[in-house]
Amino acid sequence: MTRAVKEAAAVSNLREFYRHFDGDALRDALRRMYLIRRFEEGAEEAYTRGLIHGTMHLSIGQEASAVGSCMDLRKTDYITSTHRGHGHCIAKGANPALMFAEFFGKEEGYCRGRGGSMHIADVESGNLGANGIVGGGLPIAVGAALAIRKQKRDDVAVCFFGDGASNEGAFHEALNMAAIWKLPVLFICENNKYGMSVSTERSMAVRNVADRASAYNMPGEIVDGNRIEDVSEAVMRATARARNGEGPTLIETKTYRIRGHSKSDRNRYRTREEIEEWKTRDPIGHFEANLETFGILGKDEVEAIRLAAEAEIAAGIEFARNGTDPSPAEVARDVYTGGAS
Amino acid sequence: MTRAVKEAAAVSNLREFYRHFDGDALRDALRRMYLIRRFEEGAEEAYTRGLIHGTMHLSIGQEASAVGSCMDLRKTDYITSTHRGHGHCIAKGANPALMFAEFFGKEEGYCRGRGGSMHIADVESGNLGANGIVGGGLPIAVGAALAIRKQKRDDVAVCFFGDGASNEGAFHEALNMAAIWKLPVLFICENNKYGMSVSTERSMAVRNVADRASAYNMPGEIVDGNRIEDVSEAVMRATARARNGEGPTLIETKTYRIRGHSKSDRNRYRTREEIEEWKTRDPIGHFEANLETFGILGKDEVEAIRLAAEAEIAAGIEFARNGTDPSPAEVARDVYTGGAS
Amino acid sequence: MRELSYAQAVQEALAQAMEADSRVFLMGEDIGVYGGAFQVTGDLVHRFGEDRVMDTPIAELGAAGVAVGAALAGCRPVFEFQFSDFATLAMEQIVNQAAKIRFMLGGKVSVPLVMRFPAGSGTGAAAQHSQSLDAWFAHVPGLKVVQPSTPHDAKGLLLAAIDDPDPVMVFEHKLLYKTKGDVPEEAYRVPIGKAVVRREGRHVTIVATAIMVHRALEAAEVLKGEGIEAEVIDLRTLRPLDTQTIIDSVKKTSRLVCVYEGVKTLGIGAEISAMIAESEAFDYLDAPIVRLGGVEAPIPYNPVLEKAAVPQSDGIVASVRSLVTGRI
Amino acid sequence: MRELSYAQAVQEALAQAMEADSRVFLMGEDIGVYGGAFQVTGDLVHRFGEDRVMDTPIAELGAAGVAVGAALAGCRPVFEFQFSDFATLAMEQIVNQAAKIRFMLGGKVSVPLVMRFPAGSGTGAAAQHSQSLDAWFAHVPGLKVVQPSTPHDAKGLLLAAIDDPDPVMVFEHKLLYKTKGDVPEEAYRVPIGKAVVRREGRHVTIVATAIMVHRALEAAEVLKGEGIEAEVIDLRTLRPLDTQTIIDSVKKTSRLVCVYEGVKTLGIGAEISAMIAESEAFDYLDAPIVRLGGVEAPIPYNPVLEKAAVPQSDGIVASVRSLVTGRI
Ligand SMILES: Cc1ncc(C[n+]2csc(CCOP(=O)(O)OP(=O)(O)O)c2C)c(N)n1
Ligand SMILES: Cc1ncc(C[n+]2csc(CCOP(=O)(O)OP(=O)(O)O)c2C)c(N)n1
Ligand SMILES: [Mg+2]
Ligand SMILES: [Mg+2]
Repeated sequence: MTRAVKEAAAVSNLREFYRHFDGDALRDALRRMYLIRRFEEGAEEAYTRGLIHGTMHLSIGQEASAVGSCMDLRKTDYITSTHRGHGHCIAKGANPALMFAEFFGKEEGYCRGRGGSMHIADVESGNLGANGIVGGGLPIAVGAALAIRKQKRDDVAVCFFGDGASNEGAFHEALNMAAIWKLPVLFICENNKYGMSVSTERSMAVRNVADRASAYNMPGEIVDGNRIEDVSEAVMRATARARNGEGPTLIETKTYRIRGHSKSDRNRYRTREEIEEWKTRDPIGHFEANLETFGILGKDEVEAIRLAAEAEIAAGIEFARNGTDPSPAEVARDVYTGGAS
Repeated sequence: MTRAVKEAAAVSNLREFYRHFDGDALRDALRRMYLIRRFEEGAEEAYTRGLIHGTMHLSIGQEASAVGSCMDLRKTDYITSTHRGHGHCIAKGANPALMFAEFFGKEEGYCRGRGGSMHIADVESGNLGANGIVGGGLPIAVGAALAIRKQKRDDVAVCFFGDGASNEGAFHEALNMAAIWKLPVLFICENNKYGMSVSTERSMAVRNVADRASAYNMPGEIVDGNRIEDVSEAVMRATARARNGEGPTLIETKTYRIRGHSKSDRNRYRTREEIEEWKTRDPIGHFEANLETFGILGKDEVEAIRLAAEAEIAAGIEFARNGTDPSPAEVARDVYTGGAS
Repeated sequence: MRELSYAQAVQEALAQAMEADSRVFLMGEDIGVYGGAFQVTGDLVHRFGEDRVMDTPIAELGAAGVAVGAALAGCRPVFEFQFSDFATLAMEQIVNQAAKIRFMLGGKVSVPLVMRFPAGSGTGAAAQHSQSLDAWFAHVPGLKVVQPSTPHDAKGLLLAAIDDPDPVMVFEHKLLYKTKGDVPEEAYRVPIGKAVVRREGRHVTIVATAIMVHRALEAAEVLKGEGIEAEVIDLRTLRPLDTQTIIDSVKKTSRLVCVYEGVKTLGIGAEISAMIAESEAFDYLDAPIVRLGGVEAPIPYNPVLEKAAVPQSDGIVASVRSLVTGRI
Repeated sequence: MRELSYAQAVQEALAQAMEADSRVFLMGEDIGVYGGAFQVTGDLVHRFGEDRVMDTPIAELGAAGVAVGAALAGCRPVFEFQFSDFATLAMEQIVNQAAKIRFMLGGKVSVPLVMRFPAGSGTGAAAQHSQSLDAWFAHVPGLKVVQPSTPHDAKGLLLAAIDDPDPVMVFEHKLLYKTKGDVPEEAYRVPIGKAVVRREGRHVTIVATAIMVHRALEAAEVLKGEGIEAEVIDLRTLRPLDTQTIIDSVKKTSRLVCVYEGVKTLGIGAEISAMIAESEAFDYLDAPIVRLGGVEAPIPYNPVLEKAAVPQSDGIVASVRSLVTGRI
């Protein structure tokens, strides 16, 4: 059997996700998950070594949610991201080298060194930006979806946010407007159980963020956020609805951040056991195992993808370190479009 | 039969409302409804004649909601009110003469002429104030309920707001906090079908504001807001729950404002027929008819109550017109408690 | 020339902008069939349809964010706050997002957003509906802030704001909506960032904004009868400030009075005064710089108090007189 | 005397206030078991329990409103914003409600509310986590605004704020949290509304706030070597302003430099400058009034740019030197 035929045979019995995407797409998804993981490990190390300043929020453990959400998106579809936004950025198509350049504060960075981790963006690939304000991206995504409608495009806007963000008024206002105007927007809540130190049990009176969808007469779907198939299939259903003019969807991906909230976290609000337990549900391990079991990728191919990701990350860091420092004379540059200040 | 016995006999077959309240309480409720109606008619006339400046929002048609909500409250229970707050103020026990004094901008007014209609308050009777900001009172009521809890009182805080206000982020944040902390607060949404000119059909994707209660794991009750019995019984159930430590309730009173939104309204967003239709469901007429049918009040007694209310309103306007004008030299008075500025 | 009211001038600018550019649309509370709380949008919804004159729910933060997102994605939203006071609910989107996105993203995007703020006191609407918060916005890099005082400028500055690739905040004074003035029919622009001398004089410079321009001009007329010739500058743009026009005037007159409705402390006059005190005009100053701003209190409901809370023309006359007298 | 860090001093004030008055409680995001984003509340939750050290959901507007309501109903809430930038979400409750309720209700109630705002740049947290918005609050009658620069004042001003019957906004600079200084153990108060002269001098007055006080003192030390004696005033309270202390100093030195981290335009220095320019001190001025404030841009992420965006001590030295040179 040729590889293509083997793939086809193996795939025919499989669920939608493995039938919808071809081998290249699946390989690319795994590659992106590795890129995210290694990117964040690399960033973490650089931060610890004092090469990157500020703070950063790592999404290690949440890669399936980011990649599964973006796999089937077009370049012209928008995403809005969060303070925990590295994964979304890579998943939507950004170049890790240019992200590192940003983290190192270089002119080559996506934001010319002005934004850093919390404002990482790649407008070219449709990422309108991470956001330092919890919930800040919610209405912005609705606005992008409104623009799509006005421009008569059939693109969608995908809005990432956390469980904690769903307690902000912006969540309520954004979902309500998206619903009454039936806009093509997906609200993807990455519920990692905590908003910083506060568990969802303490911050909301319902069990699931998706339970809130009914207040907007909007479908609310809950998926295992550590299984890329589950995430991706839910997102595909929701994008189809959205492109079809049927309005917004709220999807809740149940996941977990393995690292602390940010670099200052002492993990006082959760147990070591909980963290260890979630490590056993690693989204990359899960996906890899499936790809191998279903005969879609061999061990050697997986290994090659991993190594390539590692090499790309190492090269990206090298690229970033050699980047150009902005000049202090340009501190007030790009405040206004015309250049006035 | 003595009157008391007659009352008792008539009442025994009646619903809870008529059994819970004695004749005095029912008479007082009717009196308050008349006071509200006449107060607003008087204020409207004074405004039209140029005696009162600014703007005002009349609640004519919504009297049952205000009075029914406050009938069973204690003086130490709090209410927070809205821009359409005259009814709540009178229902909670304020003196219309001092309200008029406020509208006429006099020192004798509840706010010494500094607040006017939109900030009418009577802290003595537990009214923490109307609010010019739609949704502004929602979190404040939750805070008052938190204080009640901290002070180990079994009082409640009753928060009035409109259908339009339920689209504000403050609504979401306030209900969520009340729910997670199980605070003794009642959220009473007076759904009069419009937020200014925008109908609930256009401003929310669910049919009822009460449908949103499930997002907070909170009971959501819908009542006919023009029937004082319905309102009052729902409120009594909710206060009982709240005093008992069982947490907040969302009550939606379906009602209608007969007058325009404010004095600048040209009623372009609704039909004359709709207004006429709602006039036939007058809450005062309904209550009066019931009181008479059930033999609780005679026609003559009703008449006496109405006349007394009219006399009280006329005297109140007279009192107000003769009030003291604040001195311009005191324009910055009461900005700070100590008097510093 | 044709006369229009200030509100009509704003409406004409909106209509012309929407006609000329399909990316332009309006958002706000009750701007559709109601015509806006101050009847500024009037019947535009009937002319342009509900998609371009969009009533929003009462949700200022979210709606402002929708405008930001639409601007980022290629539209040109013009957002009406029903009262400028409600901007307090949307500062997050205005200040953290609209004003900063371009900078934070290294200049890769623009946010062509216009927000209109009916502001000021005098309508008896009390403390939560009468604020003048323009100084807050003028403190924020990334925003531009204009404040037209005439129908002519209301139209021209708004059209310039809609053209502008960056977020422009337009403060409209509620008491001016019904004032009338000459307004050309064509779609002209008044440049953002340029003050204008409304009246020439040589004894004192009065820099005023919005309705205070008219009170300053009234005062100047009275002062003229006393032999005091006041130069009146209409600031028009609060950010970026037209420093040169003010400096030139002060160098000529040697005295400066700033008149504005916002609270005196840290109102726009504080900036004008400080700018002059550190400029080349400092050496020309013959007298202290006087500021007449709102009193240090919320706006009261009572109409007499309400008037006492902000500068009136007799107060301007008295201040200028005592500043100039004996020093001419 | 015993040394504490600024963060410890704040924490001690909170603990002492809670011990002394059962009405006092704390609200904020992650102030409980997490100990606060800047570890200011630390272990207080273990000492006082979750009812008095309340973690709120991420809902700044609502939580601020809860604090207002609790204050109205007899409590004494002390509210922590995780970063001062997030106040943009709560301006409605702070400005329309907390600041105005007493006035709007004719003096019938008070709102004894304290809000704490970790503010300022220097931590690499970029444009949405580094703002200095203190001037906005100082523009609002009904609020009081303090900004301690030392551990001693951090404790004393906070205790005074908690005693105060009106809403007091406390701006704490993030870079100061780890700085140390003498802090008495007992519960003392530093009066709101009083500036303090940190260093006496006769050639120039430098009025500074928060971390700029330290940079100004460093600059003064350098300037001393050049024969320039700078008087350094720590403003401490932004509203109400201690005008007399500044006026007296300027009358002595004849020159004024204001140093603050907020954006230069309409930052607190604008008010200080304008206040002096209209005061009796005007006639004593020998030179323009100089303001050193934040650049007209959001705070950039890159650390070199971030430093360049706000005054540093060498910049203060250079400014003072050029102001004074040849004029002593
Ligand atoms: C408006 C606002 N409030 C608070 C913060 C501080 N903060 C940053 S992330 C975070 C927790 C967010 O929780 P969640 O939305 O669940 O996202 P997660 O961090 O879990 O990915 C908090 C409180 C902020 N950045 N913005
Ligand atoms: C924050 C805010 N936004 C807008 C307004 C203007 N406004 C005043 S009342 C009102 C309608 C409120 O509708 P609803 O809550 O249903 O109350 P109703 O007027 O119907 O009693 C609006 C838009 C306001 N006062 N505050
Ligand atoms: Mg989370
Ligand atoms: Mg309504």
